[in-house]
Amino acid sequence: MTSILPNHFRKGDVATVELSFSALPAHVRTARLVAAAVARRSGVDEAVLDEVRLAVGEACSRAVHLHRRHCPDLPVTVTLIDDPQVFRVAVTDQAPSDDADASGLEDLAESADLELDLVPPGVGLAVISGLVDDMSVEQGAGAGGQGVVVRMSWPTSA
Amino acid sequence: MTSILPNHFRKGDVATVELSFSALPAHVRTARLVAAAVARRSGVDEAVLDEVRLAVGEACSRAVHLHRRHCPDLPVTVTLIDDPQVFRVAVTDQAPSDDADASGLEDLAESADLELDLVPPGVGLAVISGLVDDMSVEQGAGAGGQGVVVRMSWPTSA
Amino acid sequence: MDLSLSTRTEGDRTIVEVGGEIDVYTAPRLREQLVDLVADGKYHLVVDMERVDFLDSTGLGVLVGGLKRVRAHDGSLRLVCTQERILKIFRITGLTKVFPIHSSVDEAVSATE
Amino acid sequence: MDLSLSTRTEGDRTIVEVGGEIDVYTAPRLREQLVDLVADGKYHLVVDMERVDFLDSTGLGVLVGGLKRVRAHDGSLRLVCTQERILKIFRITGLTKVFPIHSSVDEAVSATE
Ligand SMILES: Nc1ncnc2c1ncn2[C@@H]1O[C@H](COP(=O)(O)OP(=O)(O)O)[C@@H](O)[C@H]1O
Ligand SMILES: Nc1ncnc2c1ncn2[C@@H]1O[C@H](COP(=O)(O)OP(=O)(O)O)[C@@H](O)[C@H]1O
Repeated sequence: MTSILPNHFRKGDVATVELSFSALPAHVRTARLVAAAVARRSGVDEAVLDEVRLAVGEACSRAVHLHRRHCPDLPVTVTLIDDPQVFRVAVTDQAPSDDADASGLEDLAESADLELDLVPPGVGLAVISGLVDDMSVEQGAGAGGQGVVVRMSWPTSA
Repeated sequence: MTSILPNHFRKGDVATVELSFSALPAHVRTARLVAAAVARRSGVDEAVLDEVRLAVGEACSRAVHLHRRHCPDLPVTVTLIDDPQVFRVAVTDQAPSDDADASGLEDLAESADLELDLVPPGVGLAVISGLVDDMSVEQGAGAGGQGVVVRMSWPTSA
Repeated sequence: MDLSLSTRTEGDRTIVEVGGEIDVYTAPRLREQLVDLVADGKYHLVVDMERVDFLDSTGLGVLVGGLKRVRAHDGSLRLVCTQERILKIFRITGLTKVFPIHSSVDEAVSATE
Repeated sequence: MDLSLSTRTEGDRTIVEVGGEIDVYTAPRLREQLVDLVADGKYHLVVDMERVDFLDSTGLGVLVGGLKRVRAHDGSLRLVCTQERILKIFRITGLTKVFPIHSSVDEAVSATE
């Protein structure tokens, strides 16, 4: 078996959980559940857990949408790291990023796809950046430079 | 990034979730939570969910104990597969198996380690085989032929 | 928690009461409900979100889609929501400018363009 | 759910009421409780498991450890449990032959060797 630890699973991290799942909407709920449970145990403030749930859900929904369109057989990966003072999440997809990621919010009502009522994936990212103080989006995390890593973190009291 | 899918993640499986975690007791709870959530969505009977929770917990507790003793830096992996008619779980460790795995139950009261009140890892396996009709233990799943895969399955109505 | 949906009419308004989680998993059911109502000639909708526990951007997409559909028939889609954490999502995404948001079903039902 | 523990005495018996989940994560706290009681000279323990929602083999290990400790002082450890799913674990592991299991605290307190 090859190593199951991607690069962002850094050595020395104390408590780390990684979830990978096929690109199905139902699994986004599992990801939210796991993220909230691990965040709670890591000492993230109770009042912020809903925010963790929502932000992780947005990142995973975006990844699942893109995978279903471009690479339905590849898994989406969520890494949860309980560092001292901070709880870190990375959501990694392996799909080519849509131009839609860059689309603004102003015209959401215009841009929503009436066929499927899909909002552009950029809206999910915008929700995350509106909710989470510390977040970043890196390109090229997947094989062949495809995909994106959405990183988020929250302070912990533990 | 190398593939994060171990062998038992077979191609063509419809809905698959994989969880890997560092060898900490708290993560066993996360594994139970995820297994029960995915089992419920896969159509495992409500009355059997407690059994799934317990069996997956036993397999993970056993793996965490062995990893802490032999290879605390390696992750434990739980794979959940929603096949047609059947929900499958595989818990994979990478530790050398203890002889204790083979120990019988009759002498549990004698064999429990008074220092830590640890029951031999074999007791966890015995609990699983007492609970789960379809279960198997395979040797040599880890790198270099180390470790064990505990496989369990339950019928689904979906 | 799962999605719950119930509808009733008051005059020419149709009230859709939504409960539980509107997310990538359940949003298709809300979408279906809104599409059915419009197909049924109901063009003035009030979506009561007071019992919604969770809303993500997939849910927003369905609401925006519903708004477009009723507008195509000169209709309206009003929201009822006083929950701060849900309102926050509408604010972040600028949708407070797109949806009329009311603090009670009565207020929404009696509102005129 | 987490572990809850409370103790009280009746005559020479000490009743430990356990609630929630006894698993690999919480078992160390139950262990500590039993060790403290024995260190404190309490050798006749009744562990009330009626409010236990979950028990795994780690929890069994702690109970077996407690039994060994009180026996070293000619004491006793009795369990109170009527929940079928918990009893099943004791049966599977053969521990019904090791622990006296009672259907009420009263019954356990009044039992003699
Ligand atoms: N759509 C949503 N669903 C659930 N929680 C959300 C949603 N949007 C935001 N939240 C977050 O939930 C958290 C709790 O919201 P709030 O009602 O203000 O908290 P509380 O009621 O716990 O004081 C906030 O951090 C908010 O950002
Ligand atoms: N230690 C345990 N904790 C939780 N559930 C358990 C435990 N041991 C067994 N179970 C399982 O929980 C399931 C439900 O148990 P039971 O009380 O008989 O069911 P119900 O109350 O749902 O009819 C059974 O399949 C049983 O095997």
